Amino acid sequence: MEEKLLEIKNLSKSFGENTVLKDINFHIKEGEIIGLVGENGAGKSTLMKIIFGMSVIKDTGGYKGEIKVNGKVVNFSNPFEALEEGIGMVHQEFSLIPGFKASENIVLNRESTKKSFLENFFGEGVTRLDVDANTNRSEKAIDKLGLKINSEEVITNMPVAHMQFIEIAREIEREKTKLLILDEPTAVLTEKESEILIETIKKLSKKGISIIFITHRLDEIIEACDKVVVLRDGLMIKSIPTSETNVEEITQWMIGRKVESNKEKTSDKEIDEENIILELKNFNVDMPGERVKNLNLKVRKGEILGLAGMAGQGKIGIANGVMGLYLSSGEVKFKGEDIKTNLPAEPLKKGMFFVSEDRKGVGLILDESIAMNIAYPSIQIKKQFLKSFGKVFNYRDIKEITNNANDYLKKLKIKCMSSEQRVAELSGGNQQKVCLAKAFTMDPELMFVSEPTRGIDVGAKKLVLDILEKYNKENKTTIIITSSEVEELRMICDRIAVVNEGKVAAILPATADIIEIGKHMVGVGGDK
Amino acid sequence: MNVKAHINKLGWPRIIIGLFLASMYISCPFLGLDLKAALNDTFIRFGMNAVLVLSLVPMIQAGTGLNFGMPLGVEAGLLGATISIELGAKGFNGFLVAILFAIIFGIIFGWIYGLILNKAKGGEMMIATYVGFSSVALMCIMWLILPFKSQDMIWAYGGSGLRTTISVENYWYRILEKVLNLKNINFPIGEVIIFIIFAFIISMFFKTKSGLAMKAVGTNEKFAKATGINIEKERIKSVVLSSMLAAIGIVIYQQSFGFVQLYLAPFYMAFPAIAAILIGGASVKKATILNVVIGTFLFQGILTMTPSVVNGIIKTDMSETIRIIVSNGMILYALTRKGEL
Amino acid sequence: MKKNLINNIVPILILTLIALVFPLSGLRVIPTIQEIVLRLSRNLFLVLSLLIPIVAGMGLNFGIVLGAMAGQIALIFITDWHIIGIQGIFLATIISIPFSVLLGILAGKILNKAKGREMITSMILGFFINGVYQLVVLYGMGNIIHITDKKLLLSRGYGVRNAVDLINVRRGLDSLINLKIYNVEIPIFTLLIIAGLGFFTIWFRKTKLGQDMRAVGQDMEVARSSGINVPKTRVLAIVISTVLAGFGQIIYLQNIGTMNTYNSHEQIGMFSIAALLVGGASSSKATIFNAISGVILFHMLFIVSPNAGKNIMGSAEIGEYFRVFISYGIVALTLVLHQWRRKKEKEYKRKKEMEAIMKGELNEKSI
Amino acid sequence: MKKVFNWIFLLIFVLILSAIFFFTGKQHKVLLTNKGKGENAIKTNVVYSIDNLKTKKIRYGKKSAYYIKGINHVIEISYKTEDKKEVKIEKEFKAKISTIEQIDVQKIIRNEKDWITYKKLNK
Repeated sequence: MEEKLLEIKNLSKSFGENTVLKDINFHIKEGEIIGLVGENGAGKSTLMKIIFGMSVIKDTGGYKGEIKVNGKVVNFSNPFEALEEGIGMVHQEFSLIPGFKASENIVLNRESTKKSFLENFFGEGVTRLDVDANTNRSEKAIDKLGLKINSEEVITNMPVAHMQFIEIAREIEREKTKLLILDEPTAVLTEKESEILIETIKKLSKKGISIIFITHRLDEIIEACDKVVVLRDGLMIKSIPTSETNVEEITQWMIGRKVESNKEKTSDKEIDEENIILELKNFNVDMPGERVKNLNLKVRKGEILGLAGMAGQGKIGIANGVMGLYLSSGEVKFKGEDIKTNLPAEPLKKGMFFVSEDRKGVGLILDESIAMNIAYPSIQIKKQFLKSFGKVFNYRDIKEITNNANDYLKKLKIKCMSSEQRVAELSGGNQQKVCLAKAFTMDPELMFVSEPTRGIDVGAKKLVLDILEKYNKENKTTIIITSSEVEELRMICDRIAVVNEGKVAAILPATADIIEIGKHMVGVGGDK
Repeated sequence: MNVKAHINKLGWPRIIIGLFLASMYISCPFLGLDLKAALNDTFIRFGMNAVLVLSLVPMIQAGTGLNFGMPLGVEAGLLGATISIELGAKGFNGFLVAILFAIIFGIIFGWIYGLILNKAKGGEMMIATYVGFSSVALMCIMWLILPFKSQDMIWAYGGSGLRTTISVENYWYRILEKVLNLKNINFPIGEVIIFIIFAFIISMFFKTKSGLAMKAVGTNEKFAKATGINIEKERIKSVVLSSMLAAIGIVIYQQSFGFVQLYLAPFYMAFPAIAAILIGGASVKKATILNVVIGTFLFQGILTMTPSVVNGIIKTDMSETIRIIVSNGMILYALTRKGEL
Repeated sequence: MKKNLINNIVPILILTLIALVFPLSGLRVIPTIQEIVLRLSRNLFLVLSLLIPIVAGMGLNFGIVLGAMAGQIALIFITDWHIIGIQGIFLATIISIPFSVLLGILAGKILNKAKGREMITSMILGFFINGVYQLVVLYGMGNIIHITDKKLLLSRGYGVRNAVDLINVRRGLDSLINLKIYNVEIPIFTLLIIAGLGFFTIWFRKTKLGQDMRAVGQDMEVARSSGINVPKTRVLAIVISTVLAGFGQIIYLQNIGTMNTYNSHEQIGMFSIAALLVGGASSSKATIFNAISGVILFHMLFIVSPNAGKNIMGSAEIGEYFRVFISYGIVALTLVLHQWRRKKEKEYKRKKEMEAIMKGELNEKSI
Repeated sequence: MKKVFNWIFLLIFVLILSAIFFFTGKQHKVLLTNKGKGENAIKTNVVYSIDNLKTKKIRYGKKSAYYIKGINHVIEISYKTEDKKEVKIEKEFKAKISTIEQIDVQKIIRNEKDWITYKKLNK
């Protein structure tokens, strides 16, 4: 009965050798709400980028397959063409002009203007804005959402939720908009605000606007959507009406892959459950996109603790906060001793170390040699590798630095020409090993390792994990690993803490069922 | 590496300027100019300016940007020189006294300047320029009211304050040569030696714990933070070091030049020095001793050679105009290069 | 209240300084007012030409010296052609436009390559173009560019003299309509032109292009994603500013009556910017009121300082240097304050956001 | 397309405007001579002004220079005849681009033709 508004046929996309999407097939009818779910890296964002015509896609060789809008095959080379065809998108980051009024934002670059004589010379630019008309149009758009928001309010004075609505209003203010893509619109909202948003979405769909709704909160999917599309590893696992499924099933589809290849951790370590090395109490970290809110966590001495969670839920923020790289507040106790927050030197001196998820940005000085990179923190914090000259100048001891580096080149099998090579020239996996060597040189009691296997090839992944496991065993160093790949965590961790919405949702043994872990990750773990 | 990569590494401006300078040296004999004297001139100016150019290195390395506020350090050097003359210290001792006071004031000024720049992270260069300018104006007042008494420095008849130019003839003019007993040789050996000493100290400094920390702040601030380095402190340190070197640099300049120039003279001091280091291949974020040497030589070479060569060809002195175009063009080029910030 | 005080700290400081020093300067009121009116008519146009790039988020446009040079080249031509009086001024204005537009486009393109450090780049660009200007005027004019009036040239036969006498266009605008109130001469026509520019600025902000500039100024990324041509908008802002600066320089020089060929433009950028900042503007926000009050305060300082210096310290020189110190110091101070305030505001905003989120959490729990 | 047309129109307008400014604002030098030839000469001092500007006096046998602006001008001269009667004469004349206008006052007084000649400026 209804028209197929958007139809996707055999869609595939690869970046170089790396296939991110394979044979995706689904369609959206007029006024339908589709939920799109999948783990990080499942291909959600790539899919959206293709539909919205982001130029990255064209720049990386386009896609295979077919996209039809209203039965017509399209191939957008930029988002403006997508907008022309009636596809609007609300991105995860706010894209509003902060100092503008809501109404000015809603009609941005589509303002109604008054005719002007000068137009004949300078074009549209010199026409005066028709403020009343613009306000009118904005108010109409806000009305369409069924909300009461003052369109004269300046964005900076608005609550976050209203900003989200203004963005949606901006998209539907376009006459043409028929399909709206919402990327994690509820991520910044409280539960109550999310409910209002879902109500709004439903209202819009009744008015004939189709919606693709991306969220990691599965209960919202069930609540709002007509149909859910599940992606995993670039494949479309399922496309099913929500009325025919439930949260548990969806979770299984999302995460359920290697359930069979379950190598369980054989723990022969003696870990004293009472011996707490690190304790976080009411810990907050203001890391953009990875906020930690009132988190409590106890880490046992000698264990490998895994931090799992969906992207943006705050698991990355924990280590960054403890190490003072982002503004944090709350209590941090290390070996029973209070650690001052926001002073990066403090935790380092006390014996903690952090292998950052941002290898190239935080972890390394790309222009420096391997040897210097490894030695840097030890020189600065532990005053190692220094020769003194008349007791005044401590200058670096090249010989020792090189020796130390060569040691690790061998131990960690870092592939390079020599320890004098610039790290920028190394592969991702070897760069990661340099980061680890740097950490090991510091000989810390507790190590944070964030996303150690991100962006490195399969063989190297295994190596890196083995190195960490071995180091933990041999040196009794407590390791806290943050990773988006639960499977990895299950391989080497003793316990896994699932972080959701900035808090620890659950702490499970590594032997726990992967579905169980997954459910905590999507916020439905508790209500069994 | 093929030719293209080599060229890219060197950078077009450097090649063009290098070739331009070489062509000028080559054309010397045809225009009836004395090549030896011309080269000598270049070397003398190199000796005068090298330490001033070197003074830019610490701040660039620490990521505090091009030191457009160099006049501040220069004022410290002027204070050192005037105090030394006031004390009547002559000869090499006088020079040392001047350097000593220059260092002291360099540290004080630099520290305040560093505090200001830390408040202005991200907009350093603009603010540095104006801190430099206003320090010159402030010191102009100081030259008028400071109680200097030396007959060699105050106006002979009436007039308040110090003279605009003070001769160091009776104090430490070309003392670096005199000390080496090289009075009759025109080559600035003393200046070159002292430059080598300072260059060595600086390059050694960047191998110490403190220097390494400073460099880390400059190359990757996030890395530095994660390594527990106190970024603000390192930045202040770099500014102090730069100001101190600028103060020393101007004293060396004066002993070679023969005069202490007060009042508005230091106003535009920063620009030629910055242009020189950029011509030498430095960028807004990275500078080496080699950049200093090459840059100072090329820049001063052009400054000394163009007037005589251009004059030889079209009988016009265009040196000032060429200086303005070359130095500011070079800074402009550096500021607009992609991926610099 | 407190925020207002901090935002206007610079004008308040200067005003206090002037209020304290004025009685000691021994200046009489009426001549001082005359002087201020004169300087207002002389400088305000130039200061107003700075406003549009600020709207577009490009900071203080030191590149107005480019416009000033265009204006001066136009003046050299009309002086050479002996076009005098009001016609001379208008013709110079027209001639300056193509030069200003070309230089403005060049400046805009260069500044697009130096996003985030527009101010220092525009300043260096000013120095650089000054070199080119010297090349053209000091070596090209009378050589390659034909100059009829040999009196304009240096004795060597080419290159324009250091001072060009503008006696024939002097006060051409000012004296067109002139009013005298209480012995204070008011150049009504010039002030009308300046008012015209004021209205133009207000009108411009309300146009589509003005709105685009505001958007670009606040968030380039968002502006781009909404389809605004960001580089073009930025170039336009600079072009408009440069053209206006060209006019401003002509107004300035017709009032003074002589042109220092190689210096008149150099200080213009600096002084105009200092005046605007003294009026309480910052590199991201400036109003017409800032411009007017800035010119008045800054030039009060000009007038008062040397006299005050003489009377207080016994040396006019000290007062003069003090004024120079203040004008440079003010720029440094406002830039530091601005940078620092922006940092604080950002921190404050994040803190508030965080608090709001925490509060939201608590509310949820209590529901 | 319409915009291009408009711009051409505007450009022409500005050019015309510039031309008007150029011609009406152009400064000219006028050389006046008060020298008679032979017995026809009326030996008298002449007071004159052009366009009602400042009045100037030329003694007999002297020259005088005057700067004027624009194209159309009126010269007014007055002198005293031998019987001490004051005579005023008004004449109109045009200025030409890149010339010096030479006015022979004597010829005006004697009401002869060709009292004005144009001398090309040598470049």
